[in-house]
Amino acid sequence: MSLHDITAPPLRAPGFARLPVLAAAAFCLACLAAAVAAPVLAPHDPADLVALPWQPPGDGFLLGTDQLGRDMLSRIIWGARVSIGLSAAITALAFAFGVPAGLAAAVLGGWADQAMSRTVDLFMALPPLILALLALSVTGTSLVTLTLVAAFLAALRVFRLSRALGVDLATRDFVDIARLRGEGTLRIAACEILPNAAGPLIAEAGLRFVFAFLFVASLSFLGLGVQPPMADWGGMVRENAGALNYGGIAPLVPAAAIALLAISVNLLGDRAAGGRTGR
Amino acid sequence: MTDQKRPAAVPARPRAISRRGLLQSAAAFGLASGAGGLLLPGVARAQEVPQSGGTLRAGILGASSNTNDPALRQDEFGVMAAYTTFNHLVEIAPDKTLAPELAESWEAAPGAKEWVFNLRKGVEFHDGRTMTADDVIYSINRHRGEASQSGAKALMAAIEEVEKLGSHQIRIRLASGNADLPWNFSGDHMAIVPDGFDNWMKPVGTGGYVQTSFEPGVRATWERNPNYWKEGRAHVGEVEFLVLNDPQARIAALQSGQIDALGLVDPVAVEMLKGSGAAQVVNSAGGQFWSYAANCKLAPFDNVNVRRALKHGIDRQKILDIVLRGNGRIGNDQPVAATDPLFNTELGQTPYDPEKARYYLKEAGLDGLSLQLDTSDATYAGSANVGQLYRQAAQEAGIGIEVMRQPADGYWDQIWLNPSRQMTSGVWMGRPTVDMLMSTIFAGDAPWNEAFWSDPRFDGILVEARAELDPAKRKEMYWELQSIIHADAGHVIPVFADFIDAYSPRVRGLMPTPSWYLMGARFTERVWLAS
Amino acid sequence: MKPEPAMKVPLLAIDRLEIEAPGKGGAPLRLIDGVSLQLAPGRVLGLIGESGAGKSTLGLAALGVLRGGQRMTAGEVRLAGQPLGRLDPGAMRRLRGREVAYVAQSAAAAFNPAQRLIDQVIETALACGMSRAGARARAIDLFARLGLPDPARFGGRFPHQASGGQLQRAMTAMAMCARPRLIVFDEPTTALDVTTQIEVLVAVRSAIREEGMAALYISHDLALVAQMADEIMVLRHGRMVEHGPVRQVIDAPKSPYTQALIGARGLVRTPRPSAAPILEVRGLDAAYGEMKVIGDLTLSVPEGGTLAVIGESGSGKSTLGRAICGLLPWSAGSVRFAGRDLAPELRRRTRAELKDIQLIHQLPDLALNPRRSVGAAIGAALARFRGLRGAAAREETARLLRQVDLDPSLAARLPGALSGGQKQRVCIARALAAEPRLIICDEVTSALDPLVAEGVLKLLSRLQAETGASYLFITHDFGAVASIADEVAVMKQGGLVASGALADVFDAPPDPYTAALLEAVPQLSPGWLDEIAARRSLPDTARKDHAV
Amino acid sequence: MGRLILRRGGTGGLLVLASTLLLFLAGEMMPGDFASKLLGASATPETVEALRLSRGLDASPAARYLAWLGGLLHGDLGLSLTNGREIGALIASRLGNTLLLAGLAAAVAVPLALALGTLAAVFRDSWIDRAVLVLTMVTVATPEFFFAYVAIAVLAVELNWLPSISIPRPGMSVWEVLQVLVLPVLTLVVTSTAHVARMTRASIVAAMEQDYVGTAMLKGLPRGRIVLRHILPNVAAPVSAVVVMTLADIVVGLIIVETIFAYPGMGQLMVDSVAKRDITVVQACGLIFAATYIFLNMAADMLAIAFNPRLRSAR
Repeated sequence: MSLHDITAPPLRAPGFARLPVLAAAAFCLACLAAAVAAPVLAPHDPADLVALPWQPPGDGFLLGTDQLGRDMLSRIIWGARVSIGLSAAITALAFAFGVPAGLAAAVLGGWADQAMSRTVDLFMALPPLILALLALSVTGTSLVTLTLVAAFLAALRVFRLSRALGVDLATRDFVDIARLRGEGTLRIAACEILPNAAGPLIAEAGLRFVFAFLFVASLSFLGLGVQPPMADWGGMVRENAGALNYGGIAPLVPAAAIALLAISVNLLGDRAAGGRTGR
Repeated sequence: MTDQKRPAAVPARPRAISRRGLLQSAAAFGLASGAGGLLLPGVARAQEVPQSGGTLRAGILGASSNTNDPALRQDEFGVMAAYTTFNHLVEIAPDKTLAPELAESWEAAPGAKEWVFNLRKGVEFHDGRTMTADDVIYSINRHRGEASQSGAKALMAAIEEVEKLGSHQIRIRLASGNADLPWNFSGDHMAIVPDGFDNWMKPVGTGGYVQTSFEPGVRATWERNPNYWKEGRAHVGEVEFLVLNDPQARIAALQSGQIDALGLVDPVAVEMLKGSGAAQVVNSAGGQFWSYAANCKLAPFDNVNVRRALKHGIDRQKILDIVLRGNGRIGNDQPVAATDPLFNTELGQTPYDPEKARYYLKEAGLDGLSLQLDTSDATYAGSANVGQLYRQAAQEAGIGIEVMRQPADGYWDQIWLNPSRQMTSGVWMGRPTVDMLMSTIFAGDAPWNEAFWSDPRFDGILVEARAELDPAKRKEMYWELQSIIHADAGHVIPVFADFIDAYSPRVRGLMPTPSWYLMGARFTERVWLAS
Repeated sequence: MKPEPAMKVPLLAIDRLEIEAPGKGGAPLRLIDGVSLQLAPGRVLGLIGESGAGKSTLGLAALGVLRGGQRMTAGEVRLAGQPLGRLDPGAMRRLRGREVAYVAQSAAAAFNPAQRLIDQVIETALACGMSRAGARARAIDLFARLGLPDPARFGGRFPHQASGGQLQRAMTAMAMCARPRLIVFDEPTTALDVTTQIEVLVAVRSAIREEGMAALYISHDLALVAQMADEIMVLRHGRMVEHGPVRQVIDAPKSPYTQALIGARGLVRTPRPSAAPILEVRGLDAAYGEMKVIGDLTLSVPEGGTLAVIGESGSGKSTLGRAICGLLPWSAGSVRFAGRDLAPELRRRTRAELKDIQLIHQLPDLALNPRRSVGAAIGAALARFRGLRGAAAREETARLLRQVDLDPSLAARLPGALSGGQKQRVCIARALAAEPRLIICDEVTSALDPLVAEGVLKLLSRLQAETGASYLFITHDFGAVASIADEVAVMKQGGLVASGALADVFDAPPDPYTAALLEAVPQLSPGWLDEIAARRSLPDTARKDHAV
Repeated sequence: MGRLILRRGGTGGLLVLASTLLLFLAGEMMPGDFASKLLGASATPETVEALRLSRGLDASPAARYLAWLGGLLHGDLGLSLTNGREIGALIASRLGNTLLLAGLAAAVAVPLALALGTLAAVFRDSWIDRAVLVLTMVTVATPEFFFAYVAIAVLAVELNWLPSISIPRPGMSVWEVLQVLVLPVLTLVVTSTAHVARMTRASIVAAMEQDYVGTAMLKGLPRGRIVLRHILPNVAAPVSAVVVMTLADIVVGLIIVETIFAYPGMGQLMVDSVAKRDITVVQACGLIFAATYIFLNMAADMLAIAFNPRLRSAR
């Protein structure tokens, strides 16, 4: 119950808050377009040395050059492909496994739920970065293992959320009705529960996407992330960090790209979750 | 080169210059005529008298697994600590000659199979005991035998017997002649410790500094050994090593004046450090080189013309300019550094010549060539990026190179020296002697024959040269060996990378030293601090 | 009844008030549309209306408060002569608590769960400058007068340690503590059982009378308002429909809407001759985990007729419905349906058994999947039970919708686009889709406004006549029972206390509990509450309250 | 409540036990081994074997696991594979350092975050709220290593105000130690504040939607009193849980900060040991991290119980 004085000015028209959301959507779309159409959009081959290292922006290189003299803009565009693709893959995998498992645990209940939930508890009881460090040390770092490990960690959280949503929804009367029709667990989970859990799950997907993004960047820092010469934004920050000590701006470009995308996805996720203030 | 900046990368990733790199390099001493003409305040000038005292702080690569035991040491930390705490039988003098240290003199019997070393008298260990032949024999034998866990075990394998001839004289018998044997005792593994010593948390040596604290992976401190036997050495009052692994943090620490010395400086930082005036940068041209080894047992690389095409298809200058920022020299596909006295000065430089490369391909009966090049950060950081430069250049010559980036973990075990790979990258720190260099990499039975190349004539000359004590003959033979490698072997050696060190402005007595970083790892006993 | 005082200085004066909220399409939605009223000190005005009539909004406006997003667009609210719309926030704040106080529908949610009751009750009094000791004494006195147990120590409890009825009284005490001149009661007893409700009503009424306070009493239940108020205002869609003294509004309602409201209570069913039972429950035990809810229950539903199961919250009546359906397997006893024993577990029942027994829930909002269209909801049942798909299913859906008096075009809509009554009709249609022999109706009218509920009841009666289905009608509402049941069974704490034909049980309650229940059902006649209060030596009302 | 806490504690114990198994298995499965890492190029099969034998790696995995567990029960973490030192001694000072850094960061970050979150919630939709929103979004979206580098470049190198290396030396005064820690603490504060601030705001906003806050307003209480007496006590449980979880994240998140600032803490030790395949140290560090994490999670749950009058008074 949110109350206000009868004299208090009415809340701002909702249209006003739309600008940042529109900007966020535009940026996300731009990144997506960059990722999809990288070969068309990038002015140079991201691996080609086209000028001296760490040239300032301008002179045909809109965002300057990187530590090897490659075109920063082209690398950012191609990097979008790697970064976004990777995060999207991680998020998608996490949901592909986390949601069915979580909903199944919720609907099945009993020992199946116990077994799954306690296993997840165990893995969630361990710090994610440590888990990733150990897991990647065991499996070796490659794009595939990186994706799988990060997806596994994200799936734990997705499982918990899906299970919580599922448990809540499973007690709804319409689920009872479906059970009274004699419908099976799978059908109930898919037709009755999933559509109603979609809202929070979509918001969570945005969040997971951002976390995957930053997580991969952190792993890149520890030398376990995306490996050069592939251009991912986190790795580009890392590669170009040396310019900071010269007052160069090279690392700021990918860092800003990361921050902007994270913020944009966040904003959109919030909006998807409903309510401009509900964060 | 990106990652040149992280000579050590972060701990999780195998060191940029790991295993084949750092580990050997300690024992590595290219004889070189250092880079001349430095006009830095810190570079030794005759008129200046060294001052005593002060605390010398160095940023060193290390890990919590570090130990003071030279036999098991890892990382830069172990090497630097070894030369700070201990002495060795011989040392590489700043003038690049082999100088006596704890051995006053040595002599080889003809054939170089038997050697007698006369030890210095009156040298005291930090605990007050006087050094004798027993200590030296113990120190050598630690690296020999079944149970030895030492990194120098292979190096000492040729020794058949170490005999005590007197309280300060020993004799060493080898399985086969080796004119360069004394060089083997200059490596950091071969530190001289008291007979029976094994308390490595409190190391005892005869070196210029006595260790006062040691936190593995964090820091270590020394104070000057008041009874140091060497004249005019070990000037500073205290030495502190801070373990710094993050590339950015290392440079920042030097820039902000928190450390005085830093080895393994990223070429990218050189210009900035020089320009800022916050540091003196010392380049030491030495034997460190990068290699691409084409598999000579595998078609089409078994055809020498294909190998020649590969050698002409690489733009060495571009790699030097862009990746090393000029901090090095271009290579000529043979492993002896231009700074080495045995360097073959008459060998013509292979240029970047796509046309010629095409020509050689045609000679080999090929229209084009495509191959996979394995790179890995296990060699040197950013090796994949250097590979990209090779790819770009080779494209012009109709050679398609697919640059494979292999995970650092397992690169040395599974990719490198794997007879099914077409071309692998490697890095070499050079060796104290040309013989060691060639016998480890180029001899037909060399343990690390990365190009799977063998040439009976080459092998014969190599064995002959090893036992040859006459300098003129040696030189002739080694020149011949270099020319054979240059023309025929499977190696593309694009560049020799300088050892780059940086020091704070107050450090004096600096001198380019070709054998390794930080004045051949002996900076603690050679530099002094201006007040 | 007290004499009507002269209305010289109205305590509360609302003049042509208009309040808007942002609507869906951007056009504002008018919640209060030109309502005016005046309330003299000491008088009680009852506000009546169904959900969405604007009565709560009006009640809050009397405190100078609007809900999120709402705006006052015209008119004026004066409290004790002060124009609320033009005061600064501080002045407005000082009016609240001392001049006007508020009692909410759900006291359980309105109390801060982290604070002891006494601290919350005396908070306003302290802010008004009363001493702590004085405020405590006043609170304890109010607790006593409102019939709370152990008044001296009651305030030491946390909200979760008191029952719903107790909290409602504590909240009244909280409102009264600083002696405001006006209290707004917003459906204060709606969430309570009838027997609790009557106790709270009695206590509250005597307290405000003793204190001489004026009150706005908001309710959807005309009978209740008739007991509490001096005059009644009927609101519909934000507009005033009728306003007048209680007697006049009840005895001679002028507007058709009011007439309908009063008429809604008069629906009475002609009982059918008793038939053979289609469902027989014998010695049933059921439990949620450790908690036993039903013990040794025996009852039967006549074929083609209706058995109403009556009980207060916690009596186990809904659990009975779930057990019969198979949602909650029973632990002992048997259930015979159409001469065959039913398996306790759902998955051991045949499809025919599932088809024959259908369930309709209390809250259609929860019973319809918000993401499935009406057509899909009904279609799922058609496909499952009658194998109808495609065009046949669409035709049958349309027929069913028409049967429950809905436009067939609604089939394409999502439940969110329907009103509460429409949704309940969809649920009924969905149950009918199976062509069941028994429908379990679990409080199907409780969440609906009286007129809507009446419509649903009529529909159910008609459908029974058309389809011959039997009903197990679970409810706490006696009015509903009278209009649909042939037989009744009264449940208390998981067991049966009375059962029999409707007339037998209602006219001559066989046991005291049933009698008390019947007595507590609010009656329209304005003197009803007084009679009961007189009959019981009130305010001894604490006897059945216990901590939850 | 006692029973609840006991139960939660029991679960925590089981989780720690399960994590020992997990850590042990991870260690067993890690490719490469310390001996060849340690001996590097000069490794020969004999030297590797000699080294492995000397560290007792010839026993069966099960036997080693049980021995490890047995040692743990006596507080014995075993010996480092690479340098044979007591892990207990190796870790002791590191753990102290890590806790010091995490404690300092929390001491700054938590009050700051609570204040920001509360301000944003109380002045919802005002410029304060928006500023906090933007600030937290930016800090959440910035990789912490990047922030650390910027801080070093500006504060240490350019302005030379603070040391970029955070190695505390023996004999430093408290003031000097604090000075050395400013940059890592700052980095941690920036990266950890956002989460708590946003959770605080969300909790308060959710609490403000509760009926009892409306009641308090209708009782004519001043805004400050409503926030202090009616909102904050009710968000204590969720917020304290977030705070404790953030503590856990700070302790674990130190890995990156420690690496950059060369701070001798647990994270650096663990990363180091993974690289060197010093499995026993990895396991010990992992266990301590896991135990800390589990314990703090448990503490969060218990705080939630303690702050909830309903659970507090139950049994």
